Amino acid sequence: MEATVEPAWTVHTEVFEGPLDLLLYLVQRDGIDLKRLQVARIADAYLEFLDHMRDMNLSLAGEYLVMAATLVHLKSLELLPRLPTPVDEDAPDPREEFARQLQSYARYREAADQLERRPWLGRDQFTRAEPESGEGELDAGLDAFGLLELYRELLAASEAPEPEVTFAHEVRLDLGTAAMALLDSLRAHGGHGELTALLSSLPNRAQRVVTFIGVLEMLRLGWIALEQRFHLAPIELSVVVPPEVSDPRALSGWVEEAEAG
Amino acid sequence: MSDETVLPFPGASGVPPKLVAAVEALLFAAGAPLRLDALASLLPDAHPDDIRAALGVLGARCGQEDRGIVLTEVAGGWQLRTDARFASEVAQLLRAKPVKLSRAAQEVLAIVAYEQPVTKQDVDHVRGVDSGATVKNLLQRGLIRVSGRREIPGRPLEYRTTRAFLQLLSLSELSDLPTLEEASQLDE
Amino acid sequence: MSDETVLPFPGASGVPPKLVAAVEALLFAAGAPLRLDALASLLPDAHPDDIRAALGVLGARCGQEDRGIVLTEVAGGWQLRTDARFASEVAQLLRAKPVKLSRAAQEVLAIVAYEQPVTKQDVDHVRGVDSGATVKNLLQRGLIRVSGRREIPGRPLEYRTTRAFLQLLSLSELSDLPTLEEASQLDE
Repeated sequence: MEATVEPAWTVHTEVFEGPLDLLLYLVQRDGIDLKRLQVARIADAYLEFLDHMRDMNLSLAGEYLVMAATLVHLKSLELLPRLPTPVDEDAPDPREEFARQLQSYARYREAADQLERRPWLGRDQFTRAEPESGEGELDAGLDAFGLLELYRELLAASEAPEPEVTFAHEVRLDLGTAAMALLDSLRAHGGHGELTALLSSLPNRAQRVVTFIGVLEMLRLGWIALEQRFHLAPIELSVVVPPEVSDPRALSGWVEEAEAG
Repeated sequence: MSDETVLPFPGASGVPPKLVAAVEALLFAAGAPLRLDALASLLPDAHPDDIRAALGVLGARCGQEDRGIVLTEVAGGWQLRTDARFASEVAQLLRAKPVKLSRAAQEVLAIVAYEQPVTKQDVDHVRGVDSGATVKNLLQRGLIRVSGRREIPGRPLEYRTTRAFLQLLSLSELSDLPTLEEASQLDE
Repeated sequence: MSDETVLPFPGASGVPPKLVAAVEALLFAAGAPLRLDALASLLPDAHPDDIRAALGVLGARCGQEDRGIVLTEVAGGWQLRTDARFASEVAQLLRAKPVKLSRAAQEVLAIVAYEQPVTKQDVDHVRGVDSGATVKNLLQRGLIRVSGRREIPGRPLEYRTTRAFLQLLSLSELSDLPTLEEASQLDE
């Protein structure tokens, strides 16, 4: 552990992965022995480093300041006169816990270094360009999180509301059904209903458009009547033909015409 | 095999062993045939004649009894292939290799998983393309099932995911799926 | 590499040359790692011990200076890969950007690898910083996966490393990870 000749302030916080990383750098730079719990030395080095950062008007992430507060607290424990007997034998020394956390982080960092030194697929070694797909058991190719990410991508991509391309398709398939469903619904409510309420009860825009076209068509055929009592008043719908007269085929005929036109 | 230069004593050819190795590595990784000029541009320090000689050494060595790979000169260049002696074993291997779900199947599965019960129209709407064939494929594979009909005009079929779906993704129940909130928490 | 049997005179091993060739052909065709039992079922006439011996012969031969392919024991199986000596040439051929992981990603991966299953909170605690973005990145790259939920309040997601992780780091199985105790730079 040799002290670096570089002044500390040439190191920016961005190069550190967080306060623990910075602490390990300082521990190594100053040759501090964690086992001897030299918390005061660590705290001083850390606070001095933060001061340099502040002098250079570099902004510090919140966790660096939280760590500074923790270290000041630990240092204060060290400076207090020892009580003759510990208040609680079982209470862990917070300085020991701090040292343990730092050591644990150091171990994982070293482990990360060891992983880095292995031969990596796609960096050091390569496999043969994938031969043709097999015919065996199913492989999802993603896990639950991958599925969620995919779903989020799809949602983001489909922000634009209804795909207009499927519109003509829906008209052709559903006009008769949509109109008859509307008639049934009106009859179930005494033959009357309010247009906007009926349309807004439908699940999507395509269905609403199809049903609205159905309304216009049934109006033309004389199956229903529309009434608006005054400007901007609700539009009332009422059924004017008995059930046996309203034949959905009359509506599909209109669709064929529309297709031809 | 395709190069007739027989080199009974590999190493006696005067070709640097590392060049033979480099040519083997490149042909192995490429999969598709590589032309001599492609090899030459990837190995700028080697003289094309040496690369040709290295191909000769490699070909002679691959042709030996204890090797399962042969070097072939095809229209597009040079390619490593499995020795025809092992054609039936290789065919059997490919039959046992897993089938990967297509991107389309993954997408439909994602939508059904998170929006179930869904109709085909719902799926088409999110994906912006017709998903009929993919829905059918997933039904055949048992990853989704018909769970009922939606009570709207046309009474379209509704779909849900199956137990096989949970098994495929190593989930014990649907509530184990990560939620949208959890995904956005990780975004921060 | 993983088999220490040194066979200075190929052919002197007592393994039928054709079996070594068959194993090479199958590993070449598979691309992905093949398990010993998969090889055994594809080569029903060969005794598993002979197949293991054939893998030893193949591995020893692949490691030679004039060979560009290495035999790696990875993710529970055996895989042929290009020799790391030719990494830059092969990457150039494949137009592949070499795989890179940020320092943060390496740390999170190490923590997940040694402590699995872990929650994001576990990782945050060890590193002393929020690791959400890094966890998400590793999930997207398929190096870690959601393995379930921890049955504590909030039922946080638990993560494990994947087969892709083993393949990336050329590990046969998780127990091949170097022991964590060896890895302390602060303990004397």
